[in-house]
Amino acid sequence: MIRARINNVRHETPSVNTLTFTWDHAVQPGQFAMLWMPGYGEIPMSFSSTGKEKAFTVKNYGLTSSKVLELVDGDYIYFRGPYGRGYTERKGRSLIIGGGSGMASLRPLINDDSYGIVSAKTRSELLFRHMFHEASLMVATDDGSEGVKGFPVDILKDMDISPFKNIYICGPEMMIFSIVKYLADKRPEAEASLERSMKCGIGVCDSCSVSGFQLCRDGPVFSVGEIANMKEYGHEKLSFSGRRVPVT
Amino acid sequence: MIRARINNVRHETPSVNTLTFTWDHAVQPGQFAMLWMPGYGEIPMSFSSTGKEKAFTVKNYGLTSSKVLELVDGDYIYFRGPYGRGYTERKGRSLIIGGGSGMASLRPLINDDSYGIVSAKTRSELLFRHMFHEASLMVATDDGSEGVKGFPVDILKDMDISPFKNIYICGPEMMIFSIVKYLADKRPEAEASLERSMKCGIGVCDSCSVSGFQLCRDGPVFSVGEIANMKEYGHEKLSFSGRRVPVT
Amino acid sequence: MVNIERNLCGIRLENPFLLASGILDENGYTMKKVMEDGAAGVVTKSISKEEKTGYKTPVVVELEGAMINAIGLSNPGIDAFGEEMKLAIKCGKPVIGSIFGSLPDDFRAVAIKMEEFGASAIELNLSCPHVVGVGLEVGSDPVLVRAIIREVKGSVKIPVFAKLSPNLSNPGEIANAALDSDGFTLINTVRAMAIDPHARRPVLSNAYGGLSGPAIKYIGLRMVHEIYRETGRPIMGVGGISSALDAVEYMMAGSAAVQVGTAVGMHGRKIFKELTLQLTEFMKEEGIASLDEIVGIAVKK
Amino acid sequence: MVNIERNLCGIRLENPFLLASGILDENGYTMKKVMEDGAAGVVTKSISKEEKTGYKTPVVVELEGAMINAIGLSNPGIDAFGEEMKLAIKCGKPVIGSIFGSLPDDFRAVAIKMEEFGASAIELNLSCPHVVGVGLEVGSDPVLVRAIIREVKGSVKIPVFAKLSPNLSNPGEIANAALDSDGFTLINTVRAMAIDPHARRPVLSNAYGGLSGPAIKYIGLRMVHEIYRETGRPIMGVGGISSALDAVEYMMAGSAAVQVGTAVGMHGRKIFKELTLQLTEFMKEEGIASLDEIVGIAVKK
Ligand SMILES: Cc1cc2nc3c(=O)[nH]c(=O)nc-3n(C[C@H](O)[C@H](O)[C@H](O)COP(=O)(O)OP(=O)(O)OC[C@H]3O[C@@H](n4cnc5c(N)ncnc54)[C@H](O)[C@@H]3O)c2cc1C
Ligand SMILES: Cc1cc2nc3c(=O)[nH]c(=O)nc-3n(C[C@H](O)[C@H](O)[C@H](O)COP(=O)(O)OP(=O)(O)OC[C@H]3O[C@@H](n4cnc5c(N)ncnc54)[C@H](O)[C@@H]3O)c2cc1C
Ligand SMILES: Cc1cc2nc3c(=O)[nH]c(=O)nc-3n(C[C@H](O)[C@H](O)[C@H](O)COP(=O)(O)O)c2cc1C
Ligand SMILES: Cc1cc2nc3c(=O)[nH]c(=O)nc-3n(C[C@H](O)[C@H](O)[C@H](O)COP(=O)(O)O)c2cc1C
Ligand code: FES
Ligand code: FES
Repeated sequence: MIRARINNVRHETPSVNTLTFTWDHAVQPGQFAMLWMPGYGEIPMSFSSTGKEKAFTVKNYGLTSSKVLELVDGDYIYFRGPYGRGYTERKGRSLIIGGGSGMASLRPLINDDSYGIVSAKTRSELLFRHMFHEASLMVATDDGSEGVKGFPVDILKDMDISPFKNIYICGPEMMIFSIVKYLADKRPEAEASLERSMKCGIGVCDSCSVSGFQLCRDGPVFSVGEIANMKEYGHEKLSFSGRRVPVT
Repeated sequence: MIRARINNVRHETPSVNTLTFTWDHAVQPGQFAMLWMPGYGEIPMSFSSTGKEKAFTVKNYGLTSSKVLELVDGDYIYFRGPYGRGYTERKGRSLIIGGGSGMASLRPLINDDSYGIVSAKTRSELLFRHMFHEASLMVATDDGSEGVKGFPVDILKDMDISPFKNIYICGPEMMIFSIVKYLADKRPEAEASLERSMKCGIGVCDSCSVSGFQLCRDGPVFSVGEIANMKEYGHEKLSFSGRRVPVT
Repeated sequence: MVNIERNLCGIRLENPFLLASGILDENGYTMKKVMEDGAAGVVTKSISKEEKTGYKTPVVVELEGAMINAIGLSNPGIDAFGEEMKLAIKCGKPVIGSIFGSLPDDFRAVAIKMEEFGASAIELNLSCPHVVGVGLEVGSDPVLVRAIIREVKGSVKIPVFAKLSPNLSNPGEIANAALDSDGFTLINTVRAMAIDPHARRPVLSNAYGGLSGPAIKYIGLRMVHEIYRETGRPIMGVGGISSALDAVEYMMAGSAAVQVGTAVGMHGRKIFKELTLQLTEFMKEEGIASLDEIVGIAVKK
Repeated sequence: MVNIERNLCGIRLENPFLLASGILDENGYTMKKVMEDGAAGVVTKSISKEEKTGYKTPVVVELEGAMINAIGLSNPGIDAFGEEMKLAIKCGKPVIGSIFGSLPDDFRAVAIKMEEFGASAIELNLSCPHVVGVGLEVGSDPVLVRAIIREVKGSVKIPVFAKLSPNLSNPGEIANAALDSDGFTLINTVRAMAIDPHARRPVLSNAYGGLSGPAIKYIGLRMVHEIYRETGRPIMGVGGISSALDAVEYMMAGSAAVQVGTAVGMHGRKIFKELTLQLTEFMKEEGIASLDEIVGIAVKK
């Protein structure tokens, strides 16, 4: 288990903090760690910064993540990793499509030539919007409190995507699924980072598998073309005990 | 366990064979291996050649070594190693003093500028004598069948050892012991390779220890100065079961 | 040409490498994929009568050349597992159903369903080292072991393998109690734990778990050798296999076939193809035409 | 300043690191040297009433991060061992006498002599995994374990430690049978074997031996944790310790002191000085003043 001391805790939104720490290890954008809160649990967490100073950007979902949100400067964090296959980084203009905490894994990809479609339930939860030039940012919210009321795919459908050399996507399953369906024949090389419940992170427990692929090892980043061929994605997944349930 | 195929078996004396084999691994003169004869036993064996083609030179002492003597070209040998600390190689004229199969470990040190005192029970058992220029060779035999009737130390006592930059010694305990006593205050940096029964070869079983030093790890090569301080050497050793017995 | 096929109590295996229970075998799609990627067959995750949630995370500790897991036998229960079996069996290769429980009745009920679902054999998990009331606690009691095997053998036609633990004072006694089975799977994980010296506490939420991977290979070899010598029965060897040489050693100790678990995590699903290639290479070099020539050879000597 | 001294049932240790039984402790000169080189004390090779030859070579298999040994409990018998004890004790640090046998009477006779020779404590080897009729065969029988410990405790005044095996179905039961002892040593080696795939046979002349070194660390930690939780008694932890962090983990699991075996072979006698330095460093960084603060801390949590 790696231990690191938190340099800084930054409140990004009412429910999201970024913890920065120094860890001298190569990490690709899109890779993740298993973050351990001793006495609570261990959860997968993308690196939201991959320079010499690393970061996790954590949303308060439940049991373990709520404990992470209680950490302050100088506290220790425990994790193992980095795991998985990250995004393919290519030169050129990029379109970054993120929903909710999904923006965390996309953050290391944002640069001066990036356009963003950032979405969330409501305007206060829009993450990392200020990292884009104002003119390069489009926003969608579920409640319409800012930008388009609706989903990123609605914005995408109205856009000319031909200027973008790269398209990177991360967010809730149904958000990604709708975008994959739309892009499958147009931009099969676009990439999305998928999320499923993860117990081991190292390709043995099968809890993160989609159509035979282990997200923790083969992914979490896949091309849109690959995802379009995964029969289970967007339809079914296994519960914590392994029961097949529909994805909603 | 390393396995190698024997390139060539050479009969050196009526009781000694040299087995050559190709093994691409760095070995220092004086280091040894544990040679395994499946179904029989495992015995320590010096490398008698340390180039790309390696060799063991084996004397028929008993159970295991007699089986080694039955091996022919193309057979396999099994060993682990290299183990131990070898001789310090320094430029300049060297005096090489070997008794019986002790010549095996000294062989890689022999070069054009080497003088030898080679000893054995009888003339037919003199090992590697032909590797020295005739004028650089002195011989001692127990039975006087060639050279001086007596021990290497007798020859040494009559010699001017000042021209020798290096003195290397290997042979039976009492032979080395007598030389160590003679050289202790004259040439404490001279080196001898010691022999004791070895079970593990890796510094755990204590069967090869002399005055607290493990021959298999700290040795088998020690300086004469070091050996002169080993109270046990030349006096006492432990039997296979660990019983303290006198050295004869 | 060398022949790497195996016949395991009538089950044809195209190579000796099966996926071990508990690794990538909860989801039917995954099992199918592992077989497509080269495994001769799979053993399912251990399934019980009722759904079981398992332990909270952390459920694994990743170590140098080993891992410790305490998944806690989470499974959806035998009825829900039928769907996964259907998906897996589509591949056409043998799927062995691993099952667990506390009493002979539980085992029987689950075994019957597994056979209905199309399992080629049953593997009785008598050896999980870290869940109370099942696994090793069952598998170290010779009377219970005998009763479970009688009950299951009396209810299904497919072969039944008893998977035993290395955490036994007297493995021979348990093996003898299990002689009504068709063969053995050896070994399950070794009871172990990891402590984080900085956090000053056990890492696994359950504290104790099972050690697997290369660190346990020599324990598994010993147990296969011991039980093969004692019983002569067909054995699926498992524990720390990550190369064809490891598998060869397991076969020489008496394994008719082998299973691979942790190494699939360490090297990915592609390990099955690599193992098959390495094994073919080894047999050519050593002049071995069929694996029957080497199974148990280190026991006779 | 940090305090790394230990008090083990009244025996003062200048640091927590002892030499484990069977490693560099057959010859009195060697034991003395190991203590001069930094060990807080040594446990002798296991000694019996009569001389014992042990097994033919090969008696060890060297592995990646582990070894297997089957020395076969060779020893000169207790009477001849007096000379070695005399040499070792000159160092002034504690020498713990390890003894073995088949019956309570054997153990008593050897323990009395060990005390006469000046041993600071007795360690009962109830756990060697590869010699018939002694070791594990004795140490897995709770009735015999109880009788041996009663007999020895009734005959010597120095503390008595029971060294148990990890190869037990139910370690708790044996630990409870051993409660008349002053404490435990955990763990002995794990029964294992190696096969050479080219020679097609077991490597050790005895086929089976005991696995030691880093590969068994997590098995040892688990057993220390289990038995400390069950009994609260002083424990000497041993098994795969090769760094101060390993030792810290063992102490957090409940070890009052630790022993180092295989790592002395892997790193040389100098490891004792290194361990002491590393430990002092760790304690400074973590703000630990005395080791009492951490012994058993991972059990309470
Ligand atoms: C590869 C990967 C990378 C990730 N990176 C990040 C990251 O950078 N930042 C981040 O905040 N999260 C990230 N996540 C998600 C994160 O792991 C989960 O939020 C976390 O596991 C929740 O654990 P918990 O114990 O706090 O919640 P739990 O108590 O386990 O869950 C509470 C409730 O929230 C629901 N829930 C849990 N996770 C999610 C989710 N991801 N989306 C929607 N509902 C959910 C549960 O179903 C449950 O109903 C990542 C996940 C994966 C697989
Ligand atoms: C570091 C080291 C390097 C060695 N290098 C070589 C080498 O290069 N070539 C070589 O031939 N030998 C070498 N030896 C010696 C060799 O290991 C022994 O000859 C061998 O162990 C004998 O085993 P065995 O089973 O054949 O004889 P055993 O059956 O064990 O012994 C038969 C009889 O011979 C006696 N005996 C055994 N070894 C010796 C010995 N060395 N000297 C005198 N009497 C002995 C025994 O006491 C016994 O009475 C080396 C030994 C050491 C420690
Ligand atoms: C994550 C994980 C889960 C496991 N689950 C089960 C299980 O459900 N049933 C079972 O019989 N064995 C289970 N095992 C044990 C393996 O089947 C196998 O016996 C053991 O891991 C040794 O093999 P390996 O070293 O190749 O992994 C599990 C092992 C691991 C690593
Ligand atoms: C070569 C060797 C010989 C051993 N002999 C004994 C012995 O005589 N008595 C005993 O109680 N334990 C013996 N052991 C076991 C060790 O004392 C120790 O319990 C075990 O090796 C685990 O510790 P380690 O991993 O630090 O080596 C021996 C171990 C080795 C490697
Ligand atoms: S999280 Fe276990 S296989 Fe991916
Ligand atoms: S041969 Fe075992 S310590 Fe040297």
